[in-house]
Amino acid sequence: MIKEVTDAQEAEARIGRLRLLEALLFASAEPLDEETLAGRVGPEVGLLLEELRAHYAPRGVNLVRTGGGWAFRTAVDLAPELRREEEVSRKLSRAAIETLAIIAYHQPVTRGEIESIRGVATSKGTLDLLMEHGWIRPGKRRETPGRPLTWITTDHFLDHFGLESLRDLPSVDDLRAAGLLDSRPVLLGLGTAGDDGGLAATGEDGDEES
Amino acid sequence: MIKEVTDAQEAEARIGRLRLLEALLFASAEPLDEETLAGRVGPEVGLLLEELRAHYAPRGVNLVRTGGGWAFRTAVDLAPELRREEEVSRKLSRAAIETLAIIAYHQPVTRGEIESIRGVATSKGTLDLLMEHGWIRPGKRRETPGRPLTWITTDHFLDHFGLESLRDLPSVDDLRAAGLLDSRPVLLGLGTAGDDGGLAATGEDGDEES
Amino acid sequence: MAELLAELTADTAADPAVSPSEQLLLVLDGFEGPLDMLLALGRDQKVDLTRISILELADQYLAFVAEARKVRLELAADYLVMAAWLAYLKSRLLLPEPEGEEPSGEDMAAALAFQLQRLEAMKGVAAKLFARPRLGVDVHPRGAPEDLDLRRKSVYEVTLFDLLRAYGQQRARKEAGVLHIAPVRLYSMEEAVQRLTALLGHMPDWATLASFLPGGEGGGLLTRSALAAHFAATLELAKAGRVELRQEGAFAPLYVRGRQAGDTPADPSDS
Repeated sequence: MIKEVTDAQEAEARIGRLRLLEALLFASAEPLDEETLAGRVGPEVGLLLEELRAHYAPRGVNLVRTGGGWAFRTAVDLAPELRREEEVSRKLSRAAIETLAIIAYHQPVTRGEIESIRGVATSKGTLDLLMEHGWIRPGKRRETPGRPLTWITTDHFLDHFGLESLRDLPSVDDLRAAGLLDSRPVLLGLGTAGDDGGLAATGEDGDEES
Repeated sequence: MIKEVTDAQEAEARIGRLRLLEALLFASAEPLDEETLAGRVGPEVGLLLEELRAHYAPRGVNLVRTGGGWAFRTAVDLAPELRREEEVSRKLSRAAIETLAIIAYHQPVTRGEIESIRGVATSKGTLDLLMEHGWIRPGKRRETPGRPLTWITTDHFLDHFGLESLRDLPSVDDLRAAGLLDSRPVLLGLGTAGDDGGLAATGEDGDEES
Repeated sequence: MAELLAELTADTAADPAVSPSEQLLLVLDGFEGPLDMLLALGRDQKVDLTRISILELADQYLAFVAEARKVRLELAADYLVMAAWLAYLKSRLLLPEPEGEEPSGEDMAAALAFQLQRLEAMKGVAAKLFARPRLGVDVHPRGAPEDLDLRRKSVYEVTLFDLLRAYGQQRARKEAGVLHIAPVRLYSMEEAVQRLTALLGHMPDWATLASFLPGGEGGGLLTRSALAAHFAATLELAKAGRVELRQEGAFAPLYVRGRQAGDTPADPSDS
């Protein structure tokens, strides 16, 4: 993995790039994508990142990959000693937790589909709360009648839950194999009082002036 | 400097303390003093800090002592390459965010229309600011008396907010459904409860008004 | 059902001061809608959800709804729709399958089982997701980031959430500026039409008008206005050809049934 270095000068330049990469990643609280990093340390950024990752793997701070970006994070196994109580106490409602899971596993998913999966209408304060946490955002409109808005998860969602990509969602392959990631509405049209079709059709684009 | 370690178990415990120390210093927003750190990693904190400092000395990130505390900082010699941008990030004023939102939703829209929607005069500086940042640009003139200039959003606007097209902006009803537009009538009775399913909404997620 | 009730009200059951309706309300509070309740009932069967007895489940659910109605508990329409659907499903499962293009009882049972499994799966992964080490709770970013501003394309920090919230608040202010006259607490016919339409869509069989009425403690004027509004609504819907009505005689219970598209008009002797 580590490129053969023959020349002492080149070795020094390489160490310089490694140090710069380390400093860039350390300075930022948010993940940085490879493109941005390549702009600063050159095209061999992939190799340098792997080298850094390996160096930090056994340490108290690790280099992790999340949603296409890289960031330093404290090691997972130190969690019990670093847990911040005040964060833990901010508990989310069951509705919010389930809704987030449905968006994560079924995305892009419309509100109507979320409601049909949960069997109840989505209360106000659920989607906006998840969005305020930076976990979800509106995706493209679905090209079906009424053009309902879809919801998707963000890169910050991956970062927050320590996931490299959506493929790493717990049990995602099992659920897909079992056919449970099908968001089609089933015979029972439950909880879809405000189904997307009707809603999106009214007041489209919200450009009406009252 | 490094304490002689004879026993394998003790060596492991020592590495554990070193890792915790590393993580604590990394995650702290403020430099941490030795007393605080000793409370977490034990009385030999001085030795551990020296060990960490030596480890990081040649790297892109250094452990430095600052004002009685310890903190990680990017290496001083890298400063030219890590130079901050001239302007630090600032919060956009509420008036500017609202104006931008109104242009996004109502475009093409004239300044007069923006003012009538917001109910207050728009300072010239607001539109200038939004234009300077490449979020809005003048559109066609409205073919009405006075031929007022209209304003529209730019591609950079879509880019900044991660939208593929203006069609993907949530509609007013989407906003309402997501809880971002909450305009409950002051006095709620059965007659007006129709907007989100009326009685059908009773007891959904416990967010209903009584 | 009894098991579930006992389990969920263990704390209050011993307290004679708690009325049965309060107990039921407590049970209801524990659920996120009828599907969630069915799932809890299903788990009580202590078998794999794929081998669950849908008939047994329907019986347990209907027993719960009957109990709730006995103590005149106001059940959300969702719960009544589910009860109606399960009663229908039960009849389809017990009676010989009629000829026709409607989905068979087996299909309906399978669809319900699928929904329960899917919801169970989502609850499972939600728990797994939140059991993961979380940023800012278990795992931490650099506490003192040095603002390098590498990626920021704009010096202003505004997110889509900020933008949408600003617009929402602006609209809300505007809407709140409109004077709202407090409506009298009466059931309107429009509302009854809406409610009946929602309920009937899922109710292919005859049911008494009384069973559609919102129960509850509103009492007096509100209850009477609900009856009047629903009666007027059935007439309106019948006129529009969307429901069929049946009454055995004067003052006998009035039966309502949703009219499916393509149905032949009801036998005149029924009306």
